[in-house]
Amino acid sequence: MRAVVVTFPGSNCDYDCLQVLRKVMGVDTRFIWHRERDLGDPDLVVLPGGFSYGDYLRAGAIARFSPIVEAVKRYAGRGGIVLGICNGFQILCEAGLLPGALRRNNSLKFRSHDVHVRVETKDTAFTRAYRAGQVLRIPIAHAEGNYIADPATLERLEAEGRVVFRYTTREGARGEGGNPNGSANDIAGIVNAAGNVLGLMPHPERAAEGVLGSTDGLGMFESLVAHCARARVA
Amino acid sequence: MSAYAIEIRVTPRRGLLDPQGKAIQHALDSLGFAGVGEVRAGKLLVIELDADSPDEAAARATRMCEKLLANPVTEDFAIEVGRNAGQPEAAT
Amino acid sequence: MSAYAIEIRVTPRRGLLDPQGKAIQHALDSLGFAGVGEVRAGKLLVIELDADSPDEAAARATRMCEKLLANPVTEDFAIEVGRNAGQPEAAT
Amino acid sequence: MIGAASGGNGSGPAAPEPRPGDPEITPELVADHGLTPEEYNKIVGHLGRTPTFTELGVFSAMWSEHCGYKNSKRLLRLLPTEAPWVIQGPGENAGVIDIGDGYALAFKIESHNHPSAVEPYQGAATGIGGILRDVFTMGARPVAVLDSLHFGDLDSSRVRYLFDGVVRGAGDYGNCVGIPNLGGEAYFDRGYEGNPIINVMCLGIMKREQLIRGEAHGDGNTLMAVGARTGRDGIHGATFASEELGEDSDASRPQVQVGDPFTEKLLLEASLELIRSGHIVGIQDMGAAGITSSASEMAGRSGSGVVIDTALVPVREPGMTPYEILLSESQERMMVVVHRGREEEVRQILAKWELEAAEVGQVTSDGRFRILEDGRPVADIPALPLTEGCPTYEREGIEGEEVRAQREMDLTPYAGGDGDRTADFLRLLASPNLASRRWIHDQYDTTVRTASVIQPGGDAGVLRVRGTRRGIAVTTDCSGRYTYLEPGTGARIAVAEAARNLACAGALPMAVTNNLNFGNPLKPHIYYQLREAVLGMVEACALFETPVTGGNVSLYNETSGTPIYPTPVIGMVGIIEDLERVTRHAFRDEGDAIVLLGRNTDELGASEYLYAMHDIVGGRPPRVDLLAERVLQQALLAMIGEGLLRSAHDCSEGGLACALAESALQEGEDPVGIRVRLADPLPSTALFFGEAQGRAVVSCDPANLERARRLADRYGVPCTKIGTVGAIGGSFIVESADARIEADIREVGAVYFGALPERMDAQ
Ligand SMILES: Nc1ncnc2c1ncn2[C@@H]1O[C@H](COP(=O)(O)OP(=O)(O)O)[C@@H](O)[C@H]1O
Ligand SMILES: [Mg+2]
Repeated sequence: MRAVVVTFPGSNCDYDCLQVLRKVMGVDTRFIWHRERDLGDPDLVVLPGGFSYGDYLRAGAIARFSPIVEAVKRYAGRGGIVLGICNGFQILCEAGLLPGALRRNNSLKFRSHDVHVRVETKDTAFTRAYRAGQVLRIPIAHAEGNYIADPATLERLEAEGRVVFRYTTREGARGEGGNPNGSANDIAGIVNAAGNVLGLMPHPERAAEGVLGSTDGLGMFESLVAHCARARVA
Repeated sequence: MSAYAIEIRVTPRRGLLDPQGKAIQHALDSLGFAGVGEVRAGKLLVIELDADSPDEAAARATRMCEKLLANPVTEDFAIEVGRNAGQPEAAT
Repeated sequence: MSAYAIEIRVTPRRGLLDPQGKAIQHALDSLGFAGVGEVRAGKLLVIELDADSPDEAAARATRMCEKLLANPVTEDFAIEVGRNAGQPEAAT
Repeated sequence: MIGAASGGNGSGPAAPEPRPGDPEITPELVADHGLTPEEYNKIVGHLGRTPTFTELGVFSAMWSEHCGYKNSKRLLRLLPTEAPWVIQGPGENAGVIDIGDGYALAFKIESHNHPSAVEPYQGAATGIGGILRDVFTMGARPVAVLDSLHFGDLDSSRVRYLFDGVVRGAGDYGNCVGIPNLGGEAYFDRGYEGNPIINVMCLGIMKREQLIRGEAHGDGNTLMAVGARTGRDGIHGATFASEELGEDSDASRPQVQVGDPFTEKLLLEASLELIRSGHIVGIQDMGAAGITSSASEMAGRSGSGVVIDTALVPVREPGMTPYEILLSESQERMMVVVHRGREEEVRQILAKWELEAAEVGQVTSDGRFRILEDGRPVADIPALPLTEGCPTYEREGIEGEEVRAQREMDLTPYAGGDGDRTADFLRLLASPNLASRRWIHDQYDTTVRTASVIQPGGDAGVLRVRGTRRGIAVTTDCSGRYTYLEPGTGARIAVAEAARNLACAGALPMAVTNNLNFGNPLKPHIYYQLREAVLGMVEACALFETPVTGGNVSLYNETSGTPIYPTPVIGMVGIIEDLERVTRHAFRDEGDAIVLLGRNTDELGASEYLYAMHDIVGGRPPRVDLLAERVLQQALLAMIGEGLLRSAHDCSEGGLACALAESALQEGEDPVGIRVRLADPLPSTALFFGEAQGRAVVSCDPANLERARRLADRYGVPCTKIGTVGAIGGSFIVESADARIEADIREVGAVYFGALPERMDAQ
């Protein structure tokens, strides 16, 4: 399996993603600079977190015009697996690869702490290693994670089972106390209609080693590795 | 060719929650300012632009908004050409 | 007593670095928009305010800016009373 | 006109002539530049003629307190600075120690007090920016920041505004660059009204061989200005006020520096790439006094000279004079010394990161700091006197009368009382000085870089060192109330507490960086504070074998003549040999034994109890026995090393009751009840809330209690089982012979975690 992690000017979780893929998962992983036009032929493309272009104007607004994003669009169009974490999620929305947008947290503050998210859809390339309904404990660290989309889009996301992660309490309940940023329908992560592009605000790469306190994010990388192995054989 | 000062106002879509506007309204209230109704908080961009005519300047600014400056999912925009908006005089 | 729509434009002080404006200018450049000069990024606040006269509304808005809405050290502000600025029509 | 003695022909090329438009050098102008007549005469002596306006500005910046350490240097020389593990001591952008396995740790603390008082958001933001640059210009990748904050009383809306702005500014900047916050401190006391203390510390890790110093050697090598353009920001940051500068309006000479963390991130990556590339000789941040200090210090350190043409420096605004360009404190800029002939390679690396680089001058062998404006000389100064020749002073130091009275006040009226202390306890825990700091660090990214083993909220922050079993522990400490009432004791406590914090996490304390925040040293009672604090630090750092590898001095912290509490902030780093053994402050399992290491004493002086309950800053700060502290820490490390402890927590402000609460609260999730009984025959106020030093609250499996006790005995450390960990959600009970605290632990948690948000968010 081969993975690439895209580095935009201002990305700051690129190294973290690379480390987890390489060191924890043993995946052949390299960085790709945003000015490149060719992704090569990876099994997985990660758009990492950070502050591409300082998040000036809007998070992800400027980065989506980077040359590499055109290549990511083509790759996704062919069914390639794309994972956008935090700023990566914001870029995917701005680039139109995922619907909706991420606005400022309703607290108007940067929020950095562990949250609980429930796995809503087990049946994706990103989540098969989890149990349906499993509650994960994963850190967030963002100022603009308040997911919003028009009612029709939200309805479609729900109907099609494309809300993959939802903020909940530790017990897995919705409502008071779970949602850290005001996201519509407590949405923490969504997938595109074809099921190959996923964006989420929490950072699974920060919860993939015991020494850091939680390994709940590991399942996502395990799911991806298993998926890519199957895809290679097929 | 002349230089125009383009003022672009980007505001949260009507009907969308505006937490920042709400927070400001609340803060004004608690500072004792009476009679404050709704507050909306948006962005103001002031762009110097060389163009052949005000119309051309406006057309280009519109394209900028559509492409980059406003997010169609969450924001509306309005463009004004030519006011010397670059130097708002500080009220004193 | 009538309701006024107050528009407040808050912009970074001249001479101060405006990283956001700079980044936007850079982005517009690299998107191929020609003739773009300086870009300044500020805030736009639209406030509904009950007051007895436009002058009173402006005076109160000025105090709001001084107290809360603008940072006296880094920002300038300008106030406009009464334009129906609350509903910028989206250009299409 | 003064100093007309010589029309000037210094050594070397044509002496600089005054520029058209330069003000005349008058005694007033000299005074405005913060220089005394004697200092001015020294300058004339070094030059052999009257300085030009530009030269006066350059000297004034380099001979300011900030760069020249006029009033502190003689004291700072007393600090222990050496140990086998110290690779770089004071004198560079940051100190560096060896942390094993071929790695080195760079770290440094810096103040941004004044800028933050004027504009809290930008002040704190640019403070973070500056300290990051100090660390990455050593070749190290920044891996953590900490922030030590001291504000006035939180009841003031101005203070809340400052606090909120500082936290947002520090957060936004560090978050954007992607450096986790690992800790700090936040105090609120009227002693800082109007003059907040904002100190920020940064740590960076590198391979030993990647160390690079801020040196400019190699005759003919090229000086390049890299990063942001130079604007008129903070030009008088070093010395004097804007009004004296001339007609220009306020707006054209902004004092506020605006941070651009995005550019900083690019600069960080580009600098590390440059350093690894081998194309450069030296690199330094253009921090305080901008081009002047970076270029002259680099020349000074390597005994070379530099020549710079200001017309080549990329500027943000037209019409800037050499004076302005040399003294601008615009952020996110670097001075880089490039091997001659490699300029293009350097430019390419910078272009990749979308940064500008301009050749602005050269290294010379003439030992002079020479400035041209479009080829015309405007300054020509011998470099060594400029960087090293600043006169230093020893001042008179006498303790203030008022402080002595406060220290010696009779505390008996406040010490008495028995019975139900629950209300006192809950009120104390809601004090902004004791309540959870989560409101702060929830605004800081604490997990980026995936190395944070212990995040803020415990005793020390802990980071893993990738590729090794080791961890780095780090903390900042200083209780200004102690240092106010007795500066020497306060400084010793600050060092001891820092070391204790590290030991609780299982780390061996290694080295110190410090920030001396004081009032005006020309006042005898302030110089007394400065001297006593430094002497206390000298003693404690020597005893703990934690040499001082650098720091910063911030004097004149006063508003309308009222000085801040003397605040010598200690930043300390330690090493955890094996992260398997890292220890946290939270109790773990029901039935575990709660054990006190150290001894309870009858001391209530200088306590938060007196401040929060009686609005009193008074009494003697707790006694500190440095030797006892040292053995306590050794005992802790031995117990942790043998795997005997489930938790360890330093006992400090708020006393034993608050330390127990923090351990029981478990960072909020699943708080546990406890039952503790204290046998000491002491007044319950001192017993519960007194701040006796040399104590730690630990817990262990009852099966290990005997071994722990024997170990403590071997070190001669008092070790007492005082209670038992209860069930999740149980009762928090602490009792003595005649008094008792009893509360539902969830209620305790609501108070502890709710206090700051209630004060900050409910406006
Ligand atoms: N309180 C202190 N104790 C020891 N060394 C200090 C102290 N303050 C400053 N130094 C050292 O003096 C040197 C010069 O400091 P400074 O001019 O503040 O550097 P910078 O340019 O980073 O501000 C630095 O190496 C610093 O570590
Ligand atoms: Mg300094």
